[in-house]
Amino acid sequence: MNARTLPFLATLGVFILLYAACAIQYPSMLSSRVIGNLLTDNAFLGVLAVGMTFVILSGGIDLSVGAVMGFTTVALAVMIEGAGLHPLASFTIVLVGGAAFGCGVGVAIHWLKAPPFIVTLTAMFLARGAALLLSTDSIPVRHEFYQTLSGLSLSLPGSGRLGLIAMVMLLAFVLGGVLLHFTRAGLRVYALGGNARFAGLMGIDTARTTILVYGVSSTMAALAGIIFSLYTRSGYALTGVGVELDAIAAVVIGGTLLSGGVGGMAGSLIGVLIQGLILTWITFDGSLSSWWTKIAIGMLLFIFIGLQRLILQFSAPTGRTG
Amino acid sequence: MADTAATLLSARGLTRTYPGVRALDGVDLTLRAGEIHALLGENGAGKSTLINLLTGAQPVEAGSIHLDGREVRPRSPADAAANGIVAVYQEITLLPNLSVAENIYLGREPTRFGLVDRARMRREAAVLLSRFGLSIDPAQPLSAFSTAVQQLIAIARAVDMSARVLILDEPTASLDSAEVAVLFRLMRELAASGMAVLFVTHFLDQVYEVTHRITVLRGGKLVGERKTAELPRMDLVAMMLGKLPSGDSHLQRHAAREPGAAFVTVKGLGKRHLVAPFSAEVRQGEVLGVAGLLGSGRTETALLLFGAERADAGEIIVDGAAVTLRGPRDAIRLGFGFCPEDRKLDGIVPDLSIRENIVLALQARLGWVRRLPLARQRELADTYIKLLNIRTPDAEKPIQLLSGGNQQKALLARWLATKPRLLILDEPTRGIDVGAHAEIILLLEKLRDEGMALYVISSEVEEVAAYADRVMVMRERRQAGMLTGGDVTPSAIIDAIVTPVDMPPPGRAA
Amino acid sequence: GDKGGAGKAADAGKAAGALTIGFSQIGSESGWRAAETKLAKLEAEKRGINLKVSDAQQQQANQIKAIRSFIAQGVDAILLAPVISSGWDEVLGEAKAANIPVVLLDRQIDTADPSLYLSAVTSDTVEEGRVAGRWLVSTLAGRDCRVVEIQGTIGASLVANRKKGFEEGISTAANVQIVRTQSGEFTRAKGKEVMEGFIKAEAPGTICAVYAHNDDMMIGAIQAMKEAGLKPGSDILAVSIDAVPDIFKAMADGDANATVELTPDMASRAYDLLAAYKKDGTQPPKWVQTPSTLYLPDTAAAEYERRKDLY
Amino acid sequence: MSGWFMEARSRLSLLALVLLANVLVAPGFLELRLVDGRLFGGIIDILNRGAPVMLLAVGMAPVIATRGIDLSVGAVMAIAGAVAAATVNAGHAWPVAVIAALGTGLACGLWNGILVTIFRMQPIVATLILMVAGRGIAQMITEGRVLTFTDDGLAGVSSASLLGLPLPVLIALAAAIVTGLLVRATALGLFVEAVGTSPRAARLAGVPAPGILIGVYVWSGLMAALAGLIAAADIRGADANNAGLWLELDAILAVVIGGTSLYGGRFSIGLSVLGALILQGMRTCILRSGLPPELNLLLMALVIALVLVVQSPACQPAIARLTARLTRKGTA
Ligand SMILES: Nc1ncnc2c1ncn2[C@@H]1O[C@H](COP(=O)(O)OP(=O)(O)OP(=O)(O)O)[C@@H](O)[C@H]1O
Ligand SMILES: Nc1ncnc2c1ncn2[C@@H]1O[C@H](COP(=O)(O)OP(=O)(O)OP(=O)(O)O)[C@@H](O)[C@H]1O
Ligand SMILES: [Mg+2]
Ligand SMILES: [Mg+2]
Repeated sequence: MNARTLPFLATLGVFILLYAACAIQYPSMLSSRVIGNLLTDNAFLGVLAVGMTFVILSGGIDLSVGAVMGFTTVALAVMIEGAGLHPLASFTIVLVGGAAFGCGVGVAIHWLKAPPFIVTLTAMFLARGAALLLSTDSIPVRHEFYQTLSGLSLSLPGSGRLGLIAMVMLLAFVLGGVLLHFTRAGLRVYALGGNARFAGLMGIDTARTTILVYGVSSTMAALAGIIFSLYTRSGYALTGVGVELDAIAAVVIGGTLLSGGVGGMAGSLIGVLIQGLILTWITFDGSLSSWWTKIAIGMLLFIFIGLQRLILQFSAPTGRTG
Repeated sequence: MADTAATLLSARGLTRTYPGVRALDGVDLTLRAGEIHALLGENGAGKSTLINLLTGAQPVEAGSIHLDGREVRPRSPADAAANGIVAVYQEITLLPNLSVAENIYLGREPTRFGLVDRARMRREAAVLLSRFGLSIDPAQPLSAFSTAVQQLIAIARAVDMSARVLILDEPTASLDSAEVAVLFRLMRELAASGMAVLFVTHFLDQVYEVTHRITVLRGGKLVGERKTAELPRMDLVAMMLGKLPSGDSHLQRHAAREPGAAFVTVKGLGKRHLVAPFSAEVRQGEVLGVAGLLGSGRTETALLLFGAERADAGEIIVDGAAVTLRGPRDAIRLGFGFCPEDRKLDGIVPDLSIRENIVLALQARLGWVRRLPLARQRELADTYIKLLNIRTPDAEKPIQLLSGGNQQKALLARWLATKPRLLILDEPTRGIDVGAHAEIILLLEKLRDEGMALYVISSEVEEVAAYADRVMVMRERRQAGMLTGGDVTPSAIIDAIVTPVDMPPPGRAA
Repeated sequence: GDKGGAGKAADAGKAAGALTIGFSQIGSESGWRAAETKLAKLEAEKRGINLKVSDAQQQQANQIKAIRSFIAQGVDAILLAPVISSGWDEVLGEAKAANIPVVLLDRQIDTADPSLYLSAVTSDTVEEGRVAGRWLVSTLAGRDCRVVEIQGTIGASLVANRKKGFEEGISTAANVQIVRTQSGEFTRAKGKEVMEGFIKAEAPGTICAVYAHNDDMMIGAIQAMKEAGLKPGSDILAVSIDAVPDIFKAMADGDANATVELTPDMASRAYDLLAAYKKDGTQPPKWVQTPSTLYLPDTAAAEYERRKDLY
Repeated sequence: MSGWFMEARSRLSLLALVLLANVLVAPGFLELRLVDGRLFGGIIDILNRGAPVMLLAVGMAPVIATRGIDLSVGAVMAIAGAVAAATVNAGHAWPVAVIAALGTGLACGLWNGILVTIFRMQPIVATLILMVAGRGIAQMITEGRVLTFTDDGLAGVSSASLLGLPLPVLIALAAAIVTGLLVRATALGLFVEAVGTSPRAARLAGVPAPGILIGVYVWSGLMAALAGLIAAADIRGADANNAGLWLELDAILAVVIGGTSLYGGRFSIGLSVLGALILQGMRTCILRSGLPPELNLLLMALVIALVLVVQSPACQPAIARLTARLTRKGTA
C-alpha cells in the first residue's frame, strides 16, 4: 500500500512543516480562529477539488467548474431575490441542474470522442456567457434564511469558529472519499484513468463512468456555488474566474497524477489547505505589493512541490515498479 | 469424449476487414462442451482478430455466432462475459495502477453494505492465485510484477469469471514449464466440468499435450479443423505454413567452434533489491544463453548490462577497458542493443509507424541532426520487413495495429538496424510462430557466425541448449552456475535451474 | 518592490501610538489602480500611518480573507476597495463586532445596513459618464453624430454606470446616437482590436466620435485610428474617463479631445476622516464624493507634468 | 501521410466555414486592398491579430506532444514585453531590447524545462508556478503601469510591413516554418513523438529524453517571448497586467483543434497554426458581428461546439460533402 500512500504522506509532511514555519514567524497562526478561517475561506475551493479529483483520476480535466460555480451564484440570487423562491428549493434546483449539465459534458466527451480539455472549455464559456446573460452586475441575497445559515457555526476551542460551509466542505471530502475509495463506481474511475481501452476490455462501461465523473464534478461545482453564495450572500457572474486552475493545482499538489489513475481524495484536501496557507501567510505579512504577492505565491508553490518531490525521490521504492 | 460432446459455440463465416487487410475472411469455428480446442496459425493469421469478434471487442462485419444454438451478438466484452464467454487477450489488458486483487475482481467486486469489501477481495484473490502457484500479496499494485506474473493474474481472472467458454490467446508465451503445467491442469479441470477452452499458442508440443481438436487459420482464412490425435506434426506445420517447413534442423546442437576475443566482461555486477552480483563474459561470435525460472532475475541482469538500471556493485569491461553505464545511451554508444521482454511497455512506440519504430534506435544513435533521409528509412524498413517477413500491407501502418508476433519481429529489426556488436535479447522468440521461430533462430546463428556477441534470455530450454555456446543459470535472483561445452544440454540446464538453494533470496522491494 | 516583514512592524507601530490601517486592494489590473495603491502608501508615510496593503488578485474571496486576517491582527481601521458591490455584509459585520471602522475606497457597496462602514470615498461613476456625454453634445453643437462605445469588462460594476451616465448625457440630443458597442475589457490591446473592428464594420467616414470607458482603451483606439489612416481628435472625436498621464500626452498631441478625471488619490481623504474619527469621534459623511472634473487639451501639457510621476 | 491530408482538409474546411461567417457579418471581408505598399483586408486582420496565438501554438504543440503542457506562456509574454519596454526606455537601442526579451523567454523556458525534467514535477504545476510568479515579475518591472515607449524601432515589430504583409504575420509564419523544418527535417519530431507516446520505450531505444524535454520548453518560451514583443509593440507599451492574460488557453485550444492529443504523441505544426487561425477567425467574427458584448462568450461556446461536432469521427463523411459545397460558395 505504502507505494501508493507515499505521495500523500509526503504532501502532508510538507504541509505540516511549512505550517510550523509560518507559526514560528506569526505565532497567532496557531490560533483556532486562523485555522477556522483557513477551512471556511477555502470551503468552495475544497468542494471544487473533490469533484476535480474524480475527473483527474479518470484521466480527464474539467475547466468549467469555475464558471459553473459563478453561474450558480447568479442563478441562486435571481431565483431567491428575483423569483422569491425559498433558498432550499433553489439549492435543489441548482444541484440538479449542475448534475444534468455535467452529465451533458460527459456525454459530449464520450460520444463526440472529443478531448475533455476542449469540451469543458466550451462548457466554461457556455456557463459564463449564460451567467452574464442572467445579470451583469452583482445581486445581494438578503433572505433571512441565508442569515441563519451563515450564522450556523461550530465554535472551536479558542476564539475560532468552524462555519457551516467549512463543515459542508469537510463532509464533501468524506463522502467523496467514500465514493471514490470504497465503492465500485470509484474503482471504475481508477480503471478508466489507468487505461480506458483496457477498462473496456475488462467489461467496464466506460460511457457510464465518464458521465458519472463529469456529473459529480459539475454537481460539486454547483455545491461550491451554493457555498460561495452563502459565503458572500450575493450572486455575481464573474465569480471564480480562473478558480478551476486553483482546483486542478490543489488536486495535483495533493499527489494525484494529471495523467489519471493514481492519487486519492485525502491528498486533494491537503492541496487545498496548502494553497490556503500560502494566501494566509501572505495576508499576514501584509507588506507585499501586488507583484510581490504573485511572486511569493509562485515561490511558495515551488517550495512545496519541490520538497514533495525530494521526499518522493529519496523514499522511492527501488526494484521493479511503475 | 470430445467427439460425442454437444456443440457449445459455433461461429459461421466470421469476417473482419481493417484498412488495408482482410484480417478475417469467412471463418468458421466450432467449440464443443468439454473440449480443449487449439487455434493455430502464423503471425497475422487472424487468431486474435477471431477472438476479438467472439468477445465483442471488435464488431462482427459478417457472419454469426451461436451459443447453445441460440444466436448471440456480443456488443462488448462485458456482454460476452454475461453469456459466459471470457478471454485472456494476447497483450495483458490489466490495469497497472490497480492492485492485483482489484484487477481480478474489477467489474464484479464483492460488496458489503454497498461498499467494496476489500478484505474479502484480497482473501479470495490470494486463494485464487495460490491455485496458480503464485504466493504474492494481492494488495500490491499490478505494476510491481513481471510480465509473467501479470499473465498469470490475467488468466486467474478469466478462469474465475468464465462460465461456458474460456479463450486463452497465447497464455503460455511468458510462462515457464512449471506454470504451464499448472495452467494445463486447470484447463483440463474446466473442460471436464463441461466448459469449452479455446487455446492459442505457437508451441506445438503444448498443442499435442493438452488439446483435443485443432483449427488452423492462414492469411485470415480457415484452413481446416482436425482432431489432434489424427494430425501428425508435419501435416500440422504444413497446414499452418501452407508449405513444408524449411527443416527445423536448428534444434541439433552445432559443433563447438573456437570462440572469438572477449567483447564484454562482467565482474560482480549487481544492484540491491534487484539481482545479486553476477559475473559473465560474452565473446564475439558466441551466444551466451541465460536460463532460469520466472522471477529468477534474468531480465534484471540484462537491465544492468544495458545500463537501464544503474548497478551499485561490480564493473563492466568492454574491449578490455572498464566502462560505466549511466544509461542506455552509453550502452548503445558501445554498440549494445537490447530487445526487452515487455513488448508493450518497453518496446513498441504504439502511435508511430512500423518504419519509425524500426529506425528509432539507429536514428537515436546518429543524433537528432543527422536525420536518416526518408528514402533510406523506407529502404531499411522494407529490408527488415522482408528479412523477418513481418506481415503488414506497408511500413507506414501504426505498429500497434500489427499482430503480436509481428510487433516482436519489428522490435528485433529495430536493433538489427543498428548493427550492434552485443545484442541482448529477452525472450526473443516469445509469441513468434513456428515458421518464424525457425527463421529467427537461424538468423541468430547467422549473426553469431558474423561475429556478433549475443546475450539471449529464453525460457525455452531446448532452444537455448541448441544455439548457446555457454549458459548462465539464474536462480532466486542470483547467479547459480555457468554451463559450458558438453554440459550445455537441456537436461543439465533444467537440473541447474530447479535444484533448490538453501540460502534465502535477497529481499525484494515494493 | 517593497518586500519585508512589516508583520511585526504592526505591533511596533502601535507602540508608537500611530494608527495601523489595513488596506484590502483589489489587485493591480490597471495603471490607475497601481497609482491608487502608490498614493495610499505615500500619504500613509506622510502621516506616519502604518499601512498594511493586501492585494486580492481580483478575487472577492481573497478580500474577505484579508479583512478577516486584519481583524485577527487587530488593526485600528480598514480600507476596502471592493472588487464587487455585494457580498460584504457578513465580513463587515465581523469588523463592526470587533469595532474596527471600515472606509470604502472608490466603489460603493450594496448593503442593507449602512452602519457596517464608516464612510465611502468614491467618485460618482454615473456622473463621469454624464460629464463625458454632455461634453460631446455641447462640442457637436447640433451636428449629427454616430458614436461608437468601447465598454469595460462586462460585469464590472462601473461599466453599467459609465454607460448609463453617458447615455443620459446624450439623451438631450436626438442627433447623437450610439451605433456600436463592444467590450474592450479595460485594456489597450483589446481597445485597439475593438476599434479596428468598428472601423472595418462601419462605412468609411461614418463614425464621428468614440467613447471609451477608460483612457487605456482609448489610447489603444487612437492607435487603431491612426493605423487605419484616420485622424483621431479631428476625424473622430475621442472622449474617455480616468485622466491618466498618457491620455494627457495624447490630448497634447491633439489625438484625444477630452477626459473625465477619476482621482486615484482616495486614501488621503480616508486617512483624514479616520484621524478625526479616532481623535474625537467626529462622524464623517457617509459619502465623500470626489469631483469628476472634465479636462480638455488646453491644460493637457501642464496636467501631464503634474501627474506623470504619481503613476 | 494521407491521414495528415484528411486532417488538414477538415481543418481547412473549418477555416472556410469561419471565413464565410465573417463574410456574412461584414460584406467585402475577403477583398484585399493595397494602400501604400501594405495589404489591407479581413484576411490580413485575422493573420495579424492571430499572430501571437499562432506563435504560442507553434511553441505549445511540441510541448503537448511530449505529454506536457505550458501554462506559463501568457506570463512569459508579459515578462518579455516588459523587459523590452524597460530596455528601450532605459535608452538602449531596440535591437538590444529585442535580444533581451528573447533571452528572457529562453530563460523562462529553461526554468520550466528544468522543473519538469530534473525535478520531475508534473508539467501543469511546474508551469503553473511561472504562470503565477511570471506575471508578478512582469508587473514588478512595469510597477503595475502600462510602460509606454516611443521607440519606433520596437513599435515597428508590430506596425512595420514587408512585401505588403504586416511584420507580425511574417514573424509568425517564419517561426512556424522554422519550427516545422526543425522538427521534420531533423529527427527531433520523431524523438518528441517517441518520448511523448512511450517514454520507457524511447529511453531504452536511446532517445535523449531529458534533452528533448528541456528543448521543447525552451522553444515554447522563445515563441512566447516573440509573441510578447508583438503584443507590446502593438500598443506601444508593455501592459504587464493584461498582456497574454489567459492566452495560454487559446494556445492549447489551437493545438488541440489542430489534432494533437493532450496525451502526447503525433503533432503537427501546420495544423496547430490552422487551429490558431480558426480561433482568431471566430474572435474577429464575433467582435464585428455588432451583437451586444454580453453574448461574446455564448457565441464562442456555440462556435466551438460546432467545431467539435464537425470534427467528431461520427459525422466526418457528411462534413466532407458539405465543405465541398461551402468552399465553392465561399470563393464565389
Ligand atoms: N486494429 C487493427 N487495425 C488494422 N489492422 C489490424 C488491426 N488488428 C489486427 N490487424 C491486422 O489483422 C491481421 C491479423 O491480426 P491478428 O492479431 O489476428 O493475428 P494473430 O493471428 O493474432 O497473429 P499473432 O500470432 O502474431 O498474434 C494482421 O495482419 C494485423 O496487422
Ligand atoms: N513466480 C513469481 N512470484 C512472485 N513474483 C514474481 C514471480 N515471477 C516474477 N516475479 C516478479 O517479477 C520480477 C522479476 O521477474 P522477471 O520476470 O524479471 O525475472 P525473469 O527471470 O526475467 O523472468 P522472465 O524473464 O521469465 O519473466 C520480480 O520483481 C518479481 O516480483
Ligand atoms: Mg495474436
Ligand atoms: Mg524477464
